[in-house]
Amino acid sequence: MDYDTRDHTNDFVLKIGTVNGTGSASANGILMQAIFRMGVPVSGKNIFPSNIQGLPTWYEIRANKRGHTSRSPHFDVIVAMNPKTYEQDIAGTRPGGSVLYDSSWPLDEALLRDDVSFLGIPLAQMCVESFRGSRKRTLMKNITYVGALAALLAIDLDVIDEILKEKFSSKPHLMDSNNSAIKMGHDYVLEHFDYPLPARLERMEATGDSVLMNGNMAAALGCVYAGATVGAWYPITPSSSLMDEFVALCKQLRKDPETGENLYCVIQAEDELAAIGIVLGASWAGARAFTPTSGPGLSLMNEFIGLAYYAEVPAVLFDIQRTGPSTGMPTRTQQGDLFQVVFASHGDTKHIALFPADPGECFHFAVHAFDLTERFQTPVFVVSDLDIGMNDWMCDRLEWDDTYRPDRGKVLSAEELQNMEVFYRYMDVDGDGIPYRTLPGVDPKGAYFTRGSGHDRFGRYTEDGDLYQEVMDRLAEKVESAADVLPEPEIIQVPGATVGIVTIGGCRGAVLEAIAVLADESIPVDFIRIRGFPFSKSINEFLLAHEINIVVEQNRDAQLRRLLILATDVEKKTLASVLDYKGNPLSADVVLRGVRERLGLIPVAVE
Amino acid sequence: MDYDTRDHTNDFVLKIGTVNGTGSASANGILMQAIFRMGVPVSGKNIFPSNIQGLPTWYEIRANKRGHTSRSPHFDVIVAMNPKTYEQDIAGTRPGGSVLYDSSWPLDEALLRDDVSFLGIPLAQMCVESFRGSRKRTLMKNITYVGALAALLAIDLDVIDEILKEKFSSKPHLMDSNNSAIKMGHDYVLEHFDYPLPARLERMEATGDSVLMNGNMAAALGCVYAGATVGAWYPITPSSSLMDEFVALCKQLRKDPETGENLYCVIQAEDELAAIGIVLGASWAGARAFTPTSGPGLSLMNEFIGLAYYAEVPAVLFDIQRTGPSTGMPTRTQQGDLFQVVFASHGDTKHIALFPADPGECFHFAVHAFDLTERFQTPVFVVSDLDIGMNDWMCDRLEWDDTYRPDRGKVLSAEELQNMEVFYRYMDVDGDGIPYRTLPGVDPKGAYFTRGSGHDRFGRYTEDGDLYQEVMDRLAEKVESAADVLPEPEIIQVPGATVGIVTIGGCRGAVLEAIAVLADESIPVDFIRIRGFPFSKSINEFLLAHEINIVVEQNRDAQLRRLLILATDVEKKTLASVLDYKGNPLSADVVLRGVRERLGLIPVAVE
Amino acid sequence: MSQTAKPLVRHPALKRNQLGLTQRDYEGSMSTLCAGCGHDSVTAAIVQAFFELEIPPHKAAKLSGIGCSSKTPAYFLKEAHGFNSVHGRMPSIATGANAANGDLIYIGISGDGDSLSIGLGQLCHAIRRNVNMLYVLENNGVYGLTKGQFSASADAGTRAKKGEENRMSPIDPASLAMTLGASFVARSFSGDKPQLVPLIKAGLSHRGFALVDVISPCVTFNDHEGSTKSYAHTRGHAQEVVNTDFIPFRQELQAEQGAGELTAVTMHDGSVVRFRSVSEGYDPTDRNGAYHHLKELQGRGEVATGLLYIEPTSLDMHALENMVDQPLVDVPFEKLCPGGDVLSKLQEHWR
Amino acid sequence: MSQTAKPLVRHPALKRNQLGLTQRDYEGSMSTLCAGCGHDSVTAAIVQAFFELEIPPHKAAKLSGIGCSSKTPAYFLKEAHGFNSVHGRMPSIATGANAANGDLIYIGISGDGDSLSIGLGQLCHAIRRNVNMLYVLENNGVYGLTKGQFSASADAGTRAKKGEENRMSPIDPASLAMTLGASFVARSFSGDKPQLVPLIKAGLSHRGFALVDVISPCVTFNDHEGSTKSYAHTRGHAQEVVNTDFIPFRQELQAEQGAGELTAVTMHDGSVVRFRSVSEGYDPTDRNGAYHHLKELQGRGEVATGLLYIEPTSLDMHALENMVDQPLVDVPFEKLCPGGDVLSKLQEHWR
Ligand SMILES: Cc1ncc(C[n+]2csc(CCOP(=O)(O)OP(=O)(O)O)c2C)c(N)n1
Ligand SMILES: Cc1ncc(C[n+]2csc(CCOP(=O)(O)OP(=O)(O)O)c2C)c(N)n1
Ligand code: SF4
Ligand code: SF4
Ligand SMILES: [Mg+2]
Ligand SMILES: [Mg+2]
Repeated sequence: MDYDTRDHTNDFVLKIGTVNGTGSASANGILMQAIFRMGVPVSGKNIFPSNIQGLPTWYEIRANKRGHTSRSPHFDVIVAMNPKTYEQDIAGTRPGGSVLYDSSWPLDEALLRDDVSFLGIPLAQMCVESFRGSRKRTLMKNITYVGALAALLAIDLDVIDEILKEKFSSKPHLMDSNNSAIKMGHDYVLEHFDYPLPARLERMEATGDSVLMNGNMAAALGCVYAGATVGAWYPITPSSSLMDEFVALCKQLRKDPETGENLYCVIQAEDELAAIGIVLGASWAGARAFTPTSGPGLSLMNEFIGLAYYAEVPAVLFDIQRTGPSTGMPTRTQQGDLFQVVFASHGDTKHIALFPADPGECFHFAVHAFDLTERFQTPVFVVSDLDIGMNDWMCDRLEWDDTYRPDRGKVLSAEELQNMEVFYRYMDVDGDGIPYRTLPGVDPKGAYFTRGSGHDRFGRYTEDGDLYQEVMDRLAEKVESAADVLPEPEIIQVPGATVGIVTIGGCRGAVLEAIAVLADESIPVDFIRIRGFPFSKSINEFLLAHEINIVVEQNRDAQLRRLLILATDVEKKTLASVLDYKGNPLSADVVLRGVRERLGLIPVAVE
Repeated sequence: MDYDTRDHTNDFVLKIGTVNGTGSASANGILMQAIFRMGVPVSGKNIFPSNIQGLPTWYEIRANKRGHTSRSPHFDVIVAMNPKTYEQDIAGTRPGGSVLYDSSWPLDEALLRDDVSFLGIPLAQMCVESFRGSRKRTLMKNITYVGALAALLAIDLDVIDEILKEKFSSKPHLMDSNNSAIKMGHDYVLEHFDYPLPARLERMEATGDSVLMNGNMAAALGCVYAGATVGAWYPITPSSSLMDEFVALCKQLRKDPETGENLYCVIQAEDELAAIGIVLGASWAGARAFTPTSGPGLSLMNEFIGLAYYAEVPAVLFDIQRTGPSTGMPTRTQQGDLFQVVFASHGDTKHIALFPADPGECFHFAVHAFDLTERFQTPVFVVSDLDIGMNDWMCDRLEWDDTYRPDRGKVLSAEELQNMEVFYRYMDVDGDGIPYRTLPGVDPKGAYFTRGSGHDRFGRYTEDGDLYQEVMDRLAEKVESAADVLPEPEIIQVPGATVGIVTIGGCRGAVLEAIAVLADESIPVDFIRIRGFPFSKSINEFLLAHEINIVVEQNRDAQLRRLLILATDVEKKTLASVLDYKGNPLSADVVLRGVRERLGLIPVAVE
Repeated sequence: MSQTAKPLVRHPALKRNQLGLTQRDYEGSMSTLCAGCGHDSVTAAIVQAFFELEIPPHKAAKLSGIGCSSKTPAYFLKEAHGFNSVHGRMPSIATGANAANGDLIYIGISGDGDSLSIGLGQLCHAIRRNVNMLYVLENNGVYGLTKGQFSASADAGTRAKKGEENRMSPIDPASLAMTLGASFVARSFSGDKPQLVPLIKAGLSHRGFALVDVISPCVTFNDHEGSTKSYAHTRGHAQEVVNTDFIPFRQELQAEQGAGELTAVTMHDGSVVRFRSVSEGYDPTDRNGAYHHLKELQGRGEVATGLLYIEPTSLDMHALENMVDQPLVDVPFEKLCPGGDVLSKLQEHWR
Repeated sequence: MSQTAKPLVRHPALKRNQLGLTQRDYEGSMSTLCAGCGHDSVTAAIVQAFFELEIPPHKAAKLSGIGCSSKTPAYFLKEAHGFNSVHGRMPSIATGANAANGDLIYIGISGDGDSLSIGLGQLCHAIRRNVNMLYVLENNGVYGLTKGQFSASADAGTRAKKGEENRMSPIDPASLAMTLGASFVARSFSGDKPQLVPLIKAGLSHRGFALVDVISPCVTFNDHEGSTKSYAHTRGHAQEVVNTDFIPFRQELQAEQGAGELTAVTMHDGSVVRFRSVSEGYDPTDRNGAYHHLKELQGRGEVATGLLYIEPTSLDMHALENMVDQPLVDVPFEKLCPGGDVLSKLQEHWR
């Protein structure tokens, strides 16, 4: 796909290449925010190494008036701050694009391209002259390129000024240096280059009802609003920030007004086995508890997940997927845990999973997950990934219904217990496969013995095959029944479409952008995005209604496709795959190429 | 199915109900062995509790002249030694059968049935009179019922005598008491009852080329013969005896003749995470290493299994399945780990698995597993279960080809390394997806850095999506290619069959027996037993060649059927299921009922 | 409350506590352990301790891992919730339950395999967090339920029933706990109920993690000649270093009987632990001194028993985490959910 | 051997050892750690130790878990096999490799998160088995690679960069190891190469499990004011208790220089460890005494460094398991497979 014939106003990609540990994050944040406040749809993708200092790192900002904010590799403007990656960064610039680099040192002739304009600014030199201290100089270099870009991209200086004011309201002493750095970069552009660039901004009104969020922050907020009180975790990228955010929010919102004591308990466990154990213990005792983790942690939780399934203990798990298998690429994204999530642990198991597409859904699904886990008394997974969890997304403002009250499911009160003849933990009293549970300390009548070993409907230990099977069959029925109350798939249909594109999670944006392009070429395709497992009937109907369904997902083994094959009536051969598992957020290009190949519009590329 | 019209000579089931911890095992063993030595096909199923002393336990012996030795619940003769289970044991006796009980205490009238003959022998009383010490008396009670059964079932006393001689050659002082106990029981029958019973024995010549084995013993022997030197484990029923047997064999066969030092190292790890870690470390260093475990242990090994897959480290795992999920029923059997085994660990993974049907295959597949894991440099699972692993099976005598030499796969020697320009660990030199590996300490040129984090074909750390994908695609190809060298399925076809019965592992016997019954009713069905994953072409062909395939397996979620749906071209709707997951070894009855239901020969039973 | 109804149907002869409950009301279902198993004696001691402490059974929570020992929570306090979790991971379950509801009295039962092999990491970290619970380690030197393999507490030189020798040195939970900064460490013997009961009572009243390591012989797999965890060997080598007496809050101190200087430590709840050093100069409030003494006895092949160390004023997890006194499970949703207005305010910063 | 070729291309100025190797030959790839990270200094000390011990690089095996510290095996001994395994599980990998090939020199690198949280159980059991390896614990009190969370070795009262305080007491690997019966325990500081190098050399020569706990500051997340694992704080509070000097086998003892009584311990391989007690009356061969001393210093907020404890004659895993001297990987298949005749004989008993 080639954007280059198009007008690039409010439609461009800016890529900033720096060295990690040099504090460019805040500078890049200012740029994102400025574009956003100018009312232009925008997103930021952080492509960072699994390292703390000294390696290449990139931040990609996409501004798009149509609201397409999935990742795009068509870089209009490159800010090349890292000589180690000059070569690849310059090579990656689209024809007609611009490269802004630090001309304090000469640029190697060999790297020059005549289809790209090179804008050299002696950033280091300027900062050495204007600021003191090496750390300060490094930081200001970043702010200086922000100033330069403000001129080149026609960013409103007032907006930047406003952002800086908010940022440094607490530390005014930093205000001046930042201001002068901005001005320095801005003035330099005014003096030396034609500006603004073709890739430029123009005020719009498209972000008024939106906010900038990342998924981990939103999920943490969901946990707070759901009334979760116990969180247990073991640090692991890319899930760590979820708990960091939860703690930060709790410090702000969950202190006892009188005593200043905590109305929550977050435990940094010794490992993931302990983290999930703590969650099970807390849920069993009656709290809403959760743990965020990623692939390796999920693998370690397998045994406990099986216990929770069989003993019917609630638990909310956030799997912020990263590139696997094994340690894999911890700072790259993927959707490789789908199978592990829904079939975790040995023996016959099946687990409920929710698949958010963006931070907004991370918030709402987090809340929903706590209701589901208590209602169905089984672990519930919120399956996110690094792209959703850690990147900066533009989403609709979050709304909260103050009438919401937690669905605690079938928990018996002391009174209810007193009025009962006798209580049996695993009896299917209501015929819906969901038994009643009791909490410790409430009433002697509610006492029962929770165990992962064979038990009958009365909760008694058993080695009797029939009694064992009775419980197992009910469990299967119970989990399957959740399909009816899980979020329905997002479906967008157009007249005359015989092809369906099926996707999941963060692939949404890229797929919709691709579909828009196809629509422009008047190739109609329908869209469905799975949001929960077990699958609802509507998914089955959608698939059966299309001659061919192309499943777009980010893993090698077509795990979503596999699940669809197993859990719907669709015939295998009508399910095609478009797979991308290189670790970066999905881009519309990949989807388009894949879909065109599957539809025989172009020959299949041999990689 | 009803056997009762048939002649019961060499065709009956004997069930002995005792209290665990009372030492009946050796008595029952004598009976098994005696029947075997009389040339009659026989099997023994131990139905024991997850407890050490005081709970009910049963031993079921089936003698069958046709060689059908899968479990049968049609009990012709019951030895009721445990009052706690009198009721269910008597109720379980087939009409026309006999119940032998201890008449030292009167039998509750209410338990009497007129379609069953009750043979009371005052065993306790007789033993109190004849022996000293309570332990001795308890043990001799067991031997006394052996004597009684010898008369009732027409077991040759010489055979028993021979067995006792072998048994107590080392401790002659026990010989006398055992002899007199046998005689005591035998004489009592001669005096008081008509004998032998309709369920009786008659010498045959059907066991000459066979031996009595359990699968764990056979697998351990396979490890010894494959040249495995390092074993690591954490005790768990029903896998523990595999390592016990390995150690016992090594003490006998693996001592340095001069020094008496060990030519092996078995480490009882602190848990299963450590056990698999030890195996990976040992394999990486160049030893053949293995670990036996069961469901819960398998769940704990998930993370390390993913490392082995991605870093391409050999490892042999024996999963002796028990009833799951979670702790489940540790002393009951099941085939519930199929999914967990082949898709273990987060991210995109796929694992090679072998599925033995009996102890004989446990031996041969164990040897094969070590060749496969070194050849393909990926974990290989031998998937057995409690029934195969711990019960007493009659199998063909094991043969060993002395020309066998281990297939170490592509391991480079110092010489080969010296003659190489340069060595790269993950390069697909031969185009078969299998790279070359080197062992530590062999040569500096072979040095490389093994890691579970992203790496390229050179073995270098990478976060580059293309380089990452190259390795991942090769891994997929590599594991898939194993399908061609895995054991082919066992296929038995008959003219005119349009129905195929697909099964796996220990279900074999029951399925073949059911097929024999159907054949008698001239209902032709074909048989295929899967022996390895990934699936070979022949499996695909078999399935496609039948209008309907009925998959018989021992788990709730039809896990084998699921795998067939995912990994073959067969259409889902042509795959029916017969599932049994109550925890006992499969019996032909269950298969027959299921198959008849699927074929519409009888209405589907609603349980 | 259902208890109040009970006395009516009770046999009048049975002694009752203040709650009107008899010792029977603190029992559980029939034990399925081997006749003579040490664990059953520990169960009996626990029943007596709860009865005497007059704890409403349903206010306790029983937790365990997997093993013969871990089965025992089914055999006491039938009116309390129990959680028989997975092997070696009970400490994390206890930690979570404790975080959710700090008002319950937590008793965890584990074995030496469960605690010192697969569960070692979790045990150490529960100690470090000073989770408020009584942790009873029923220590028999073997894996009973899996038929007698050596555990990590098996002493060097001890022999298995089948004869082979353990050559690795044991992990001693008591000295390990003291090294890790445990706030309450005791050791006893299942065969010594008079010593065990007060220790269990003190452990239940201690606010923080109370470890009671109980030598509890496995009659089936580790009670033979040559075993150092047999009844005989333990009787011969157990060395009481401190004699402990526990006086629950509300019960007036009886006149001090017996000789020897007597020290008293007051617990959070006002109960008092009184102890008399049997072993010359042993001070259970001096961590390093106690540790040293312990190791010396060990060097002589003797097993120190009694209250080995106590730090009555330690801060438990709830204090360390600065949590509200009210159990989190009782905090109303309204206090937990900030509501819609706050949400919109928060989002102002996200633009 | 490829080394023999090397000297030709080497710069003549570079000092060579007996193998004709220069220090460079013991280096690895470029470090990607933060400038000033303590771990890089430890790497340098390891390089020097191997160079001075004249160990052929490929006869060593480098193992690690996950973390910044665990990355470092890539930065030394490029000619040795390395295994960067999973988080906290390196000890089991080392144990297995060791069982398979006891002839290699095993060096494991781990961090405080890797060793004391997720890996605590494996570390303790590797110590108990006395696996023959050098275990270097690069201890910075935080999880570096995941951006600075407290680890279990963070001292009570220490503050994170963002200011919040750790209130739990730390797990001290040295006293833990001594309690568990470790046969070699040392502690040092990444900033003290003269002390660190001989300790690493002694640890490499020790037959059995040698733990060297190295305070190795994290400049990015834990080198600030208020941290007790910073360069400044460590310099101020490190207390050398024994000064160690290592003389490899084959090198003649130099004349003893300096004052103070000097003790010498001879290792399995004939090498000699000489040490001078700096701290009054400290005897690193007396486990309980050493432990006591260690704890006393700790009580005073001081960190004992040097060779804390050594038991040169302990039995390692190979001895405990009664294994042949020949590495199992070198035993020919013919000696391992009993053959067909034996198989038929065996089966005679199965009828
Ligand atoms: C993950 C896992 N591994 C292994 C087992 C098997 N297992 C059950 S109990 C047990 C050991 C119990 O020993 P201990 O804790 O000392 O209890 P005891 O029976 O001696 O009282 C083992 C290994 C298991 N249940 N789960
Ligand atoms: C199973 C698992 N959980 C979590 C992680 C994430 N992780 C990587 S390194 C690390 C901690 C490292 O701390 P430490 O061992 O002290 O090493 P340092 O970086 O401080 O040198 C964690 C939690 C992981 N890689 N694997
Ligand atoms: S096996 Fe041992 S520990 Fe288990 S119940 Fe029997 S005596 Fe007790
Ligand atoms: S983060 Fe800390 S530990 Fe990691 S490399 Fe940087 S300084 Fe070292
Ligand atoms: Mg035990
Ligand atoms: Mg660290």
